[in-house]
Amino acid sequence: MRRFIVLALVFAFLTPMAILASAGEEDTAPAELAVMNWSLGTAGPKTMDPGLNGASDGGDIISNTFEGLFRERSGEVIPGIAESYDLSDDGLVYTFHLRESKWSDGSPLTAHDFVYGWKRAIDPATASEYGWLWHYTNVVGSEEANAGEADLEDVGIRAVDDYTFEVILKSPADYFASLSSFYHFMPVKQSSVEHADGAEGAWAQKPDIFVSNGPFVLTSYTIGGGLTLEKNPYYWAADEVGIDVINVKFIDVASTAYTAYQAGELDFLSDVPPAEIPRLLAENPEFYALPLLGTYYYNFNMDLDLFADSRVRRALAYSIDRKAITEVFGDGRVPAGGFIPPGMPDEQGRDFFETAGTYGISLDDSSYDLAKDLLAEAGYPNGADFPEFVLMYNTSEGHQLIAEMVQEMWKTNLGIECTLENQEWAVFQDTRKEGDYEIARGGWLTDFLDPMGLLAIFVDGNTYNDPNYNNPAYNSAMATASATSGADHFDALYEAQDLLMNDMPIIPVYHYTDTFLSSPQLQGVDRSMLGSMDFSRAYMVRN
Amino acid sequence: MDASQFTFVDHSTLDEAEPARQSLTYWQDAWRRLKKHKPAMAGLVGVIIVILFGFVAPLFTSVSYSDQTIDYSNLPPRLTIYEIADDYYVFLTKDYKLLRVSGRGHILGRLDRIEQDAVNKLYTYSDGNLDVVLDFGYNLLPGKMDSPFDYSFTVDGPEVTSPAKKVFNKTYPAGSDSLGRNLLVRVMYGARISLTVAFVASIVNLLIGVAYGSLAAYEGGRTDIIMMRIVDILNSIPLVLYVILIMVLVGNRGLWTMIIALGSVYWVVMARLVRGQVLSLKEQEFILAARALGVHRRNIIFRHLVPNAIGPIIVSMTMMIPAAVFTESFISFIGLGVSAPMASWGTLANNALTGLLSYPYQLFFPSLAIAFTMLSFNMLGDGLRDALDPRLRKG
Amino acid sequence: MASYFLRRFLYSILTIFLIATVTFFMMHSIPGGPFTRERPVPDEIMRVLNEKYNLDAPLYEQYYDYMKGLITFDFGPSFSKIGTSVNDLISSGFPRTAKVGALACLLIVAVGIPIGIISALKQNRPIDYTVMFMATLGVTIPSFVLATIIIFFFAGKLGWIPSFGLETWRSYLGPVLALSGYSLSFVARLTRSSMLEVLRQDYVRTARANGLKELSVIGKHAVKNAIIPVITYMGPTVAAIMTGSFVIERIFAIPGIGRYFVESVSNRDYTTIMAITVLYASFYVIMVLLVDVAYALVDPRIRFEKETH
Amino acid sequence: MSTLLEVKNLKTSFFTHLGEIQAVRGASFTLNQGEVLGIVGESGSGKSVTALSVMGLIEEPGKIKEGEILFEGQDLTRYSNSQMSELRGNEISMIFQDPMTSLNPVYTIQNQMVEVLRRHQKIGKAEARKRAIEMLRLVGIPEPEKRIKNYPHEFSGGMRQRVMIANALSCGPKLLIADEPTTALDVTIQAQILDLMNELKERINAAIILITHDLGVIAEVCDHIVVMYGGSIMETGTEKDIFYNPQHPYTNGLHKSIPKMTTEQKSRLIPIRGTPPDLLHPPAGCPFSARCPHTMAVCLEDAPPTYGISDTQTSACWLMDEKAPKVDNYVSGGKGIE
Amino acid sequence: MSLEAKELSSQSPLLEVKGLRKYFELRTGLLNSRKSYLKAVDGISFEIRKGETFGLVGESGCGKSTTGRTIIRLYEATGGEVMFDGVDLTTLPEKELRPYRKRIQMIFQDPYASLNPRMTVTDIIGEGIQIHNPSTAQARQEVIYDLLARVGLKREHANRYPHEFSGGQRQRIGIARALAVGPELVVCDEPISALDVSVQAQVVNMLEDLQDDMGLTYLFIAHDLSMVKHISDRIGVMYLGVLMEVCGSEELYSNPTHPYTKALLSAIPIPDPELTRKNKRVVLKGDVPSPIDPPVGCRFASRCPVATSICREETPELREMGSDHFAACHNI
Repeated sequence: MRRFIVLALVFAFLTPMAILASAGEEDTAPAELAVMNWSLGTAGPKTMDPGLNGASDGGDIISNTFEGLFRERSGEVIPGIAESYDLSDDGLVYTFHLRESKWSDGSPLTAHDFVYGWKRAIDPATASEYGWLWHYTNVVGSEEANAGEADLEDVGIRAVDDYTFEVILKSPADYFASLSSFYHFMPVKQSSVEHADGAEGAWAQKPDIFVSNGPFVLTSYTIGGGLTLEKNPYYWAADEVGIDVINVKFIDVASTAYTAYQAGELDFLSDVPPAEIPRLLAENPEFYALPLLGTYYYNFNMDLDLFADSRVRRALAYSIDRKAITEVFGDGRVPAGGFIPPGMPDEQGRDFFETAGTYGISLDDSSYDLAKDLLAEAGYPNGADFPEFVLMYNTSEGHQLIAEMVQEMWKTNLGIECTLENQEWAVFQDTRKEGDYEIARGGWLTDFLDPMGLLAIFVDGNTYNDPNYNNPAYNSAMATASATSGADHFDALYEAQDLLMNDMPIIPVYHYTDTFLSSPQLQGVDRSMLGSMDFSRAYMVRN
Repeated sequence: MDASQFTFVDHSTLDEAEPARQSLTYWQDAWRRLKKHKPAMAGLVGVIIVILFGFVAPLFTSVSYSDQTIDYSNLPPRLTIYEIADDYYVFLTKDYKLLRVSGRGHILGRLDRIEQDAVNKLYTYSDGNLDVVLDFGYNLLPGKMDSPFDYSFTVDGPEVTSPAKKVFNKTYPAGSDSLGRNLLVRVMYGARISLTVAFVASIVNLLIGVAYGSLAAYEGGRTDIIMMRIVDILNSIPLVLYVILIMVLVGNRGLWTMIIALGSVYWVVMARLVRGQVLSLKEQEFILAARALGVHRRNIIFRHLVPNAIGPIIVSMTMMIPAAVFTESFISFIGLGVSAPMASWGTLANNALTGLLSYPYQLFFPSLAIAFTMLSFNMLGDGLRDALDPRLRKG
Repeated sequence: MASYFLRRFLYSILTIFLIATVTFFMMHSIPGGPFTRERPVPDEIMRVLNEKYNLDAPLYEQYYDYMKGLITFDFGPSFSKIGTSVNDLISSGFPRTAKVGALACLLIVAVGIPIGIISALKQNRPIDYTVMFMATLGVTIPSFVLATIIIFFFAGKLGWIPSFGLETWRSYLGPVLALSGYSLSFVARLTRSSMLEVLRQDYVRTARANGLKELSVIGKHAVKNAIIPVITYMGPTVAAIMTGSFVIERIFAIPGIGRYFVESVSNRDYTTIMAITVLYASFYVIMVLLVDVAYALVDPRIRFEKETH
Repeated sequence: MSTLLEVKNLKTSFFTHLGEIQAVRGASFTLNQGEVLGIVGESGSGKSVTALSVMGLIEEPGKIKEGEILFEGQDLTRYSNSQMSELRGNEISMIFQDPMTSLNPVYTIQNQMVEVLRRHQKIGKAEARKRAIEMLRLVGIPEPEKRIKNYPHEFSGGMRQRVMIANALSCGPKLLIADEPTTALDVTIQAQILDLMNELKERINAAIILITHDLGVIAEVCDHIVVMYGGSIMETGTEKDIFYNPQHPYTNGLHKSIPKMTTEQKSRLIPIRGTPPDLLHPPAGCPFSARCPHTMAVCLEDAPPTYGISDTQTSACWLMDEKAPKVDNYVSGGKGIE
Repeated sequence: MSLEAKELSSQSPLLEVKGLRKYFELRTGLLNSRKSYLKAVDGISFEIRKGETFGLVGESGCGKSTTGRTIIRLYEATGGEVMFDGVDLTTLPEKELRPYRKRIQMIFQDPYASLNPRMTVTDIIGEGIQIHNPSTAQARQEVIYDLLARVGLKREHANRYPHEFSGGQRQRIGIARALAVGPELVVCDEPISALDVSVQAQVVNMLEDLQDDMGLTYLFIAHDLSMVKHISDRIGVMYLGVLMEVCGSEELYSNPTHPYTKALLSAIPIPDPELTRKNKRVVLKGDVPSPIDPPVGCRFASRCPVATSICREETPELREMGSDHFAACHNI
């Protein structure tokens, strides 16, 4: 029952978004320019080149400047450049029928641009950070080509004709259509990318070279300061674009940005100061909290004897009051009883999160006794003789807060002492990768709308398998999931999560949410389930 | 005038009458002069207060800096309370938790929120027997704008719309943080950490700086030039880079990392100061006298030179301690501070920044502590500068 | 004189070179690299990246290449802003930082020195106590607190200044004030004590004995001498202020090099770290040199000074 | 000759945190126009403070507690600071002991001299410069046109003292106070400066107060001499009185403790025992009582009045009192050559 | 020491300075190849006989203090020899020098700067004893009391700090410190010039008494010719790093030969107005040249009233002018 309340809460936040989205049909753009000010919440994207980008801030810009085969808005996959597509019966060959559309410089956009953009992203010479994503696309030869083991020519991507784009998979992937709406899979214009005037990737921040095919086009860029997007007149659905100019500001101090928002200097704020959220949530209709498809968790270092016993791991996992933690933030993040966040439907349309259950992990304080028993069984009654260990996280106030709570909970519930240690981000990543830790914070967001996107990281050999979890049963379940579609696929995934939660190589804490403030003047904002902001159909109303 | 007055006196008796000067050691003399310097004494008292606050006061609190009561998070030091039933006072937090408080400001418990109507801004709370309906839609919802009050509480009866009174928070005199920890206790422990870092780092700096500076100056010539060139180079490296690199290199091992980072930075300043002092002292005749007596170099440096440079060294120390507090809080501010749940003042201030608009007191108290400490040390330092100035020491 | 400054200049070059060297090796010795990612980059991609940025070469070779670039003022590509050269990064960030910094320095000198002088002249009077109390307070508030308070009140509560960026003249007020707060107070205190010291000097007594008006005694004879320690202090301070404060730039969201610097350290953006360090060191060294020139201008004794034993 | 300056019962104290330092404890003397008055005394005798009191240059925490300083009949202690500054450098000038620190190091000689001239003389820059060069020539600075553009540190100590003198005399003062003008200089340079002062004494129409601790220097230039000790005046008289007929045991002792260049045979010096008094806690009676060879009970209790010895000579010593026993062999005289 | 003993010992030099030079290097730098030198002492020779007082006079900057400090090895000599009791001190390594630190001591000029303000009188005097005559603390204390009595201070002064004493008393402490180790030669570097006139005589008398009592030999450095003449047996007159004239003190006064000595003597202000008026003074023109680039030939030539062309070309050597009377001048 409690679980239901949590879910209801999540969808309650979603409701105003839907209202906003539907409101888009009432009013048309006014005469003067509609200008919107947006704080991106970071110090500026590392790149805005779809092939190179690997971060969400860059992704936000790309989602508004480019358009892929599809566009995903609030979980709904709608046609983008692809008007329609055919899927072969074996589920392996996708044939996309592209609409006739243009680049922002007025030149025609064809299937060849998709081929170029995709192959460029695969090409190891491009050194795309998201190269590994091709592993999950199941596109023939893409993974091998990305690893430098196969030729790019042999990748199953081709332009049948100017407006027919064909992709061949080696095994079916139900999520392929939604995946292709991700910012990695955008067409890019070769002449722009390979423009003589600039280093690799430089084109994406030079307005004079920059060419895109989405609702907006880049018109100015100031390193570290901000950028300006203007409506792309050549966008195929330019009629529906309601904003003329988006001024993007790079403000990475949430409180400064919040002050600016309150002073009316901003219309949209991507980074809300956490401490203000509980109050905003109650009082301010401009505040939104939406689920983000990812999970916050702690890694056990499975190579250590200390955590070799699954009873110890489970005891630690069961003695955390996840509800208390999420309540401190009060921004709608969901206590995690599994690894898959809410919002991922299975083949029957059921929410995977819902169906999977919590595996006996209580979300509040009700499994403390169980935790104590488990610990006693493992030979540490009341935490006696349990060696002190280090809980490690990367330097951040939020991580610190959670770690402090967890530390306190273990101390009071199990009698286990641990010390906290924070490391600078770059160092922390190295530490975690090298397994030089006892318990370390982790977090993962999926990059496509399928539980695979999360569960795959715990397959043996995955570079992000930090706990060094290696259960053959889990590995084979994941292999099955990867090779199948439909019910088989999801059965395998349910099984995999069962195994994972039984072995407990990690302690799931909560599922992420995304918060933002949106001025009442700004309407029609949408967002993909993966978290990219979408202003393509937004507009300004004056009051 | 009596003629008897005009008789010679014996000088041996006169010598006795010679007014014996008060025999004061350097320190007694300095102390005497310091005592007359009012701001310095205020500074000294301030420093003592801070030290007591950080090292003694925590012994008298039953609460630990890490004790969390999440139900009581983000409580301000001053509470506006409503009397919703006879002698039943409640306090509404900014994040809409309803707490039962005593009329004098003690936190008694939290009422569960059993129903929430986000659209109409109606929340219902209950403590088991008593249900309270909170309407906070005033001045928020279109129909309730321009209302003279923001909240109304209803417990089977008339609405309570005006606060009963404002009381000081007795449970959390300086408020609580986002985990419901006692901010006063946190600031106390913060004092302990900040001061420990500052003192130890300053002492480390002192030792390195004094040894390095006095050696360079005493040796003189090429040795001095090379040693000072090294100091120049260290001085030209941005402090931030240096500290971050050291923090990263050493890894976060609690207080010590910070001490190492700070302790390896400021000695440069001290070395320069000591060098300057020793350079001017080493040509002084008492040093020549010691050399003429064949006093060993080590003794000349540590018995003659350093003690005579001690005045500026101490003054510089009193300035270095606040500087270290400053730098420590800066490093904490950029997120490289001591390990949680320990928190220095800098960490506390940094943590308070995100909630500044709603909970300014969370920034206020640690900032006040920093400013108070800095002020105290600065005033003490100024006074010491005068008290220890050898030029003023005559008579 | 000329040969002295030439020698100083050569020293400075040497100093910068040594700083660059120290920084280079320190930087490479810390864990993490520019391509450390939460989800580790595939091996092949990592290889390509390392090759692309010359990180696969032995360290001494990278060092050699780097120093070669340094001589031609080519700092190479940024690691954390793809497609941006460090030169671009600096040339976009530095002017902003420098503009705020220059205004702050101006404020420090234009306000700090006069109030220090006034305070010294009115020693132990109420105005002296007031000014010095303010100045002492000024050195006791950490810049991040000051900046936050400025934003909180002037931008948030009163709306007098914008809360971020550098778009209008108003937007300079906050950062300039926050940036200069500490040094301004310090300069006021320094000027005061230096002034008190100078007022005790024989030549001031001579000036008085010659019947000069008090204004001339103070304005002409005392101030010029009293300014010397302020110059010493201002040298490194100007260098530090002009190269930006991370805290101020971050809080006011100014895209300056102070902010790039700390970010580049966390991103292990080697080339940017190096460039900003070298810039800072050069600035520092130049300022120290300028301080010496300023000394020579203010104090003719320095011009011909010969160090004796 | 008319009286130019009359100091009456001057008391100047410094109120330090240690207590009141009674630097001058009631000094009275007069100075006639064109006369050279020597004030001789050891360090701490109050001679410099007396001079600074006349100049109105006693600064915090010092204060003139009592007494009058009549300059041409006007009481300077009642003058405001701006009135005094009109007078200083113009009517009354002063030169100081240390020529190395008494000139502002950051300005040229020209700058500093022209400034003073223009302050008091209401003349143009060029005119002032001309006058300054003349003055420099007068005090024996070679190539004054060139040297005037130099900074103080480019001059030697002796030359700097000449510049100081030129500056002090530039406005034609009626009174020049020279506070230990040669103490910081070498003997050969001191000789130059003393010669210069003797020469100027004739050429300028100014009264001079020469303050020094060196009886030799006094002997070279002065007409009248005031002997100070412990903040009080011990004895006054003409140079003949002081050198050949000293009446005060202090003056006498001073003579005997100086080696005589002329004595063929090595004779022992006769020192004054003990050390000068602490002006923070000055003795109740005569300041010299603790060191005097003829201390009487009264000396320890009351400060002696000033006894007139002759028209020109006074002595503040109880021995001059008629009730006092006569001291044999007391007046030893300072005569060097037998 | 009896008069006879003095006569006897006067024949054997305790200290022989031969061609002593001390140059200070200017502008030491890492990159600086060009160096210049301040020639503080530029080849001086004299001897001091056992039991006598040798006075060294000259104006400031003439190198007299440098000579004293170089003899006692506070400065390393640039050239020349300092033979003490037959041993050249300039080349001795620090360890072997130690016994000589006991035998040669120094009294300094500034009574304020020459005592460590952080040490008590006992510590100051005791430091040398501890190094050279280690004994128990108690024995040392007795020695210190004894020394204090010798220099006219009281027992109760032993635990005080220097700032509690007057200038004259401090100078006594400085003397006690020097005497504590039992030296044979004492270099007195302007020991009275910082003292008040009325106190100078006390110290001078004491120095004379101590010399008689303890058989000390003095090198008495001063700029005040009258005091040097009073205390010294023989006097050396220095000018710009070189000796101009060396002779007995009476002889120097009655029969000065060198023009510089004459000028120096005549420049001393005499506290006797009549005598002063009679005295025809030789006033030297100009200032002492810089020791950084001292003039060629006779150092004094630029100011000498009787200088001829040869004086500007050739450096005069010290020549014997009479019995035990040497002067360096071409024109005598």
